Amino acid sequence: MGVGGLLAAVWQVEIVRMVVLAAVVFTFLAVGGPLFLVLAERKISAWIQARVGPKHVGPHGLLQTVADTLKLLYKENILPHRADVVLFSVAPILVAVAALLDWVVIPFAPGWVVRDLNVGVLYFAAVSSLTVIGILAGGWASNNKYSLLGALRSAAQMVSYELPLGFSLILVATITGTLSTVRIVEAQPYPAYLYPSVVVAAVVFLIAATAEANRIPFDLPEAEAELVAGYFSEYTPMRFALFQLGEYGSLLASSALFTTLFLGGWKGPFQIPGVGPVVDGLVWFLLKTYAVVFFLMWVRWTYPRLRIDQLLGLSWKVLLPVSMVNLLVAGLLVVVR
Amino acid sequence: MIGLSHYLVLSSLLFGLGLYGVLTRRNAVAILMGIELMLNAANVNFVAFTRFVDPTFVRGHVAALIVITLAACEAVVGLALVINAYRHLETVNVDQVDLMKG
Amino acid sequence: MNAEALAFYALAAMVVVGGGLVVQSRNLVHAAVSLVPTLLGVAGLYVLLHAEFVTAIQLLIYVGAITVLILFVILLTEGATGLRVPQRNEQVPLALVVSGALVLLLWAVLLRVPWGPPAGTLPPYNPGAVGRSLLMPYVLAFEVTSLVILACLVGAIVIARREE
Amino acid sequence: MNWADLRWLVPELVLSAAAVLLLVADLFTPAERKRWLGWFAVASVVPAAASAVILLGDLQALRSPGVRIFSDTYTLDAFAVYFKLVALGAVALVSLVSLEYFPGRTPHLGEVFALLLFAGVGLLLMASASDLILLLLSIEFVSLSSYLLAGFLKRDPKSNEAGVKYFLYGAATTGVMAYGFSLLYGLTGSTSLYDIGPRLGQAGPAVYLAVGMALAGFGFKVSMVPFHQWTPDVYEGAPTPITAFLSVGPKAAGFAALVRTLSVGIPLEQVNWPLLLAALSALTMTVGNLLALVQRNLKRMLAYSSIAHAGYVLMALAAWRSPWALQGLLYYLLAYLFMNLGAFFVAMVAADATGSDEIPDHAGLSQRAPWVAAAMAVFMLSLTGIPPTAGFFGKFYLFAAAVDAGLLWLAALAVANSVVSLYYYVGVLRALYLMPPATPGPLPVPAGLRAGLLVALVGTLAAGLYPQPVVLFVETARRLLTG
Repeated sequence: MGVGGLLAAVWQVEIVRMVVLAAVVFTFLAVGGPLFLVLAERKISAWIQARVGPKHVGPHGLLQTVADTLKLLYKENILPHRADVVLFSVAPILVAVAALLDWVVIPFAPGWVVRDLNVGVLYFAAVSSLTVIGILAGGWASNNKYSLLGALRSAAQMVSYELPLGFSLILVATITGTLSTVRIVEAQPYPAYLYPSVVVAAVVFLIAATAEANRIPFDLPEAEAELVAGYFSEYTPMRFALFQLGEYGSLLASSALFTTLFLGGWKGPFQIPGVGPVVDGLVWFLLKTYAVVFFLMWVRWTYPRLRIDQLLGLSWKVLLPVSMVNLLVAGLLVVVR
Repeated sequence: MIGLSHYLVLSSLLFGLGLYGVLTRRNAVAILMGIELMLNAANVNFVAFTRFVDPTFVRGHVAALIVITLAACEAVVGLALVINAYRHLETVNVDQVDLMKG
Repeated sequence: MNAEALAFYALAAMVVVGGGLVVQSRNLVHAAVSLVPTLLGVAGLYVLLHAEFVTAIQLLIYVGAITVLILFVILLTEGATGLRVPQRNEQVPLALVVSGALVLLLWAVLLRVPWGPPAGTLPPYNPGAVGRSLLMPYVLAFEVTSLVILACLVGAIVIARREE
Repeated sequence: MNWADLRWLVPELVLSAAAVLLLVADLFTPAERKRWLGWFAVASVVPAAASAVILLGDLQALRSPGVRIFSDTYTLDAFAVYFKLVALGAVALVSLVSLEYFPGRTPHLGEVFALLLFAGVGLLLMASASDLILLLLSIEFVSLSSYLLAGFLKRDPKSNEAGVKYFLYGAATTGVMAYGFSLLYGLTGSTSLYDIGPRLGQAGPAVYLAVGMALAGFGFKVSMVPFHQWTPDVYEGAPTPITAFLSVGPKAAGFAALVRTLSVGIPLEQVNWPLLLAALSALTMTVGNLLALVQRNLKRMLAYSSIAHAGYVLMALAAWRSPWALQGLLYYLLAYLFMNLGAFFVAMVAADATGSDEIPDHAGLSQRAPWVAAAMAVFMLSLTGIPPTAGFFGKFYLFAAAVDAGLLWLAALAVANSVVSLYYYVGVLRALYLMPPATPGPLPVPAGLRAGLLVALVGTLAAGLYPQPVVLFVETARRLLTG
């Protein structure tokens, strides 16, 4: 068996295929996405704060992020004193890979999904928790107490918000009777009598997903004034970029999942004339996803940050009970009908 | 062809590693990690047996799910006890915890 | 070598190397992080065994919750400071003999057993099948699990919370 | 699933509902009224026990040896009802004395009683579980609640240590047991004990391995050597009512589960488990007794004595081929419930006065609280096995069974061990009666403790002086289990 044979065998392994395909999708969407998202974020924030934002590099500042990325790549890589080399290097990769793996189950258009897993929704919830480990490891490995504190906060926050998020996912699964993302899209629109429950679940999901992505008003882990830059304060260019990539990647993935679960995924209000179903689906899907992204950015630049106890209290004392009752109601409705 | 015996060899090895960890570690949390390996070994067995011995029902899957849940409960209870003990005894090394002897 | 064998050996290597690091690392944070490849490898084995739902739960609970909790407690207690303390007790040789002998015994015995042949064709192991199994024959176990979780939750909160 | 099947679960349902209600009520109860939660816990045992007895009547009306419900995962027969009553008795008595013990030591009274009731639910399930999955689950239910209870006194370093050690030993043995269960499942393709029994074919050594690993879990619960190391530290460190509970509740239920697993799931022809258990029994009683000899701490001494008693009870399994064996086991566990709980209750009275569990510090209790000392005398004599106490009849049954099964050497060893045990049990009485008290004056005994002591004393004497009803019940239970 030569190298070719071995490669062929490796390709036969389903997990390998999944990861490679997800990486391809991720590169197109998420790596392209963050480059665009960072610029978008700066432009939107500028717009909200009545500024202009980046405008000198390229037409209307379109190439600003590219320039920033190049600058990052050129910068020196610094390893903090007595840092844990292995974990310090592995942590950002873990975070980025977790964001990448999310894309396995997102359907872009009819038939366009890396892998239609039977347990797709659960898979999404599971993979996003890998990020927590990356953050904890990175925060500890930096050998800096601000980093460690930031990491612990971040982990506490992500773990607390995973529960309401999970309940929203279960609600959708209860209504549609499946965990596959593709079949969930196919099952939409949901029956009208379930709308109140779905709306509540959607709101909970949106809040929880924002918190999971560590964004304002939930960006405590990197509360600049209190904790320097949080768990990644010691990280220098390349690895820092990986963390950023993971953060924007998971923001985008959460938006995409929100679109899939609650906004009908690739289904549009009308068929775009002159294109096939795939292009049509893709256009609607991206349109909705970026609309959600825009909404989240808008929130980020509008609201102040919560305090840590308020933040955890919101999850445990408000979102969790609300989503439990909501699930109970929806479950009863589904059974009664 | 990967058969049942492959999985059994692997799970025994994993179990042995876990047992070794339980017997040699001093830190309570590290002992818990060894225990997790042992439980995972049992789960690999359960799921592999479902595939190769009892494929019509998913009893092994159910058993694995219950074991995973119990592992989570154990982690929660054990770590709560460890955290509380650490506050008062200021160590989590089991062999340094010996107020009682006899 | 076919794809299944390749995947199995890769995953087995992940599990064994990861497990070795879990029990052997001097540094407890390293040990805890090594749980991740080990548990992911086991999850991969479940994929090979067509147990999709168990895979998802393995990822969700084991990797996502238990490992995080363990890492958390290490960081809150001695993980960051306890590096100078030896992490192994004086039982190493004995433990090596005991666990080594047990593994060899398991191999010697288990590999000779004529394991029962599959009783029928492979049914689809979708989440639905597992769910039906949980709620029909094993409904009592399922319901008791919820009580166990409740008891643990309440007790753990009382024990772990800092008294005013 | 059949809704009507739920009626066989009424004792469990009552107790679970009470536990959950208690947790909710705890939220609305002001701190000074929290003792009511304890009374509620004690009271909730009554309907649970009553329903268990009624179910027994239903079984007899059906003329059925037992019902199996939920696809054979749960079995209700007279054997199960017997152990349920023992478990409920332990829960009630321990809740009663906890009423006097925990207030002032912890602000979280509601949780103590809720956890006790949850542990009780686990015990009830253990007595009935006939499926590996439910068995594992119910054993863990009891274990997890017990870990929490053992470590419940957060500010007491000894209690912390007891909780952590109990947990580590328990979780490790669970790992071994789970692996053993997985092998049993693999060998038979089923998790139900009723399927496993007939299907354990020509597997040979693998069955021994699987049974051996599964035994680790049971051995831990009943503190059988070599899974006993946790016992002294946990018994000494845990809050005394909880120690009393651990020494009777989980132990009895552990034996119930062990008996059901072995007698239903592992045919004697496949595995000669009586021989294995004979060896373990001999080891357990001897190790327990010899180590008990050198103890000065009363709780620690009782811990080693409880290991020794586990050894005596294991004799019943070693002598399984004798018809007396199961009767002996059932009778002994009931007797043990009363006499051991009683001994721990006396330890509580004395420790309340002196703040110490050391035996010499109990000196002169006979002058300060004559009735308590007299009760202790009865418990100690009963633990030794001297007539006319319950302990005597229990041991008599067990020894007879061993002789009947041809295990003369084991019976002789047990007699020798009993003689040795006389030394340390009487040592306690010597301190109580012959040594002068450090501080004179009568010792107040709180009401709840007095009630608990009285029940234990009456139980120990009644079962010894008038054993017929118990014997009758025991005989029925035996017939139902072995057919």
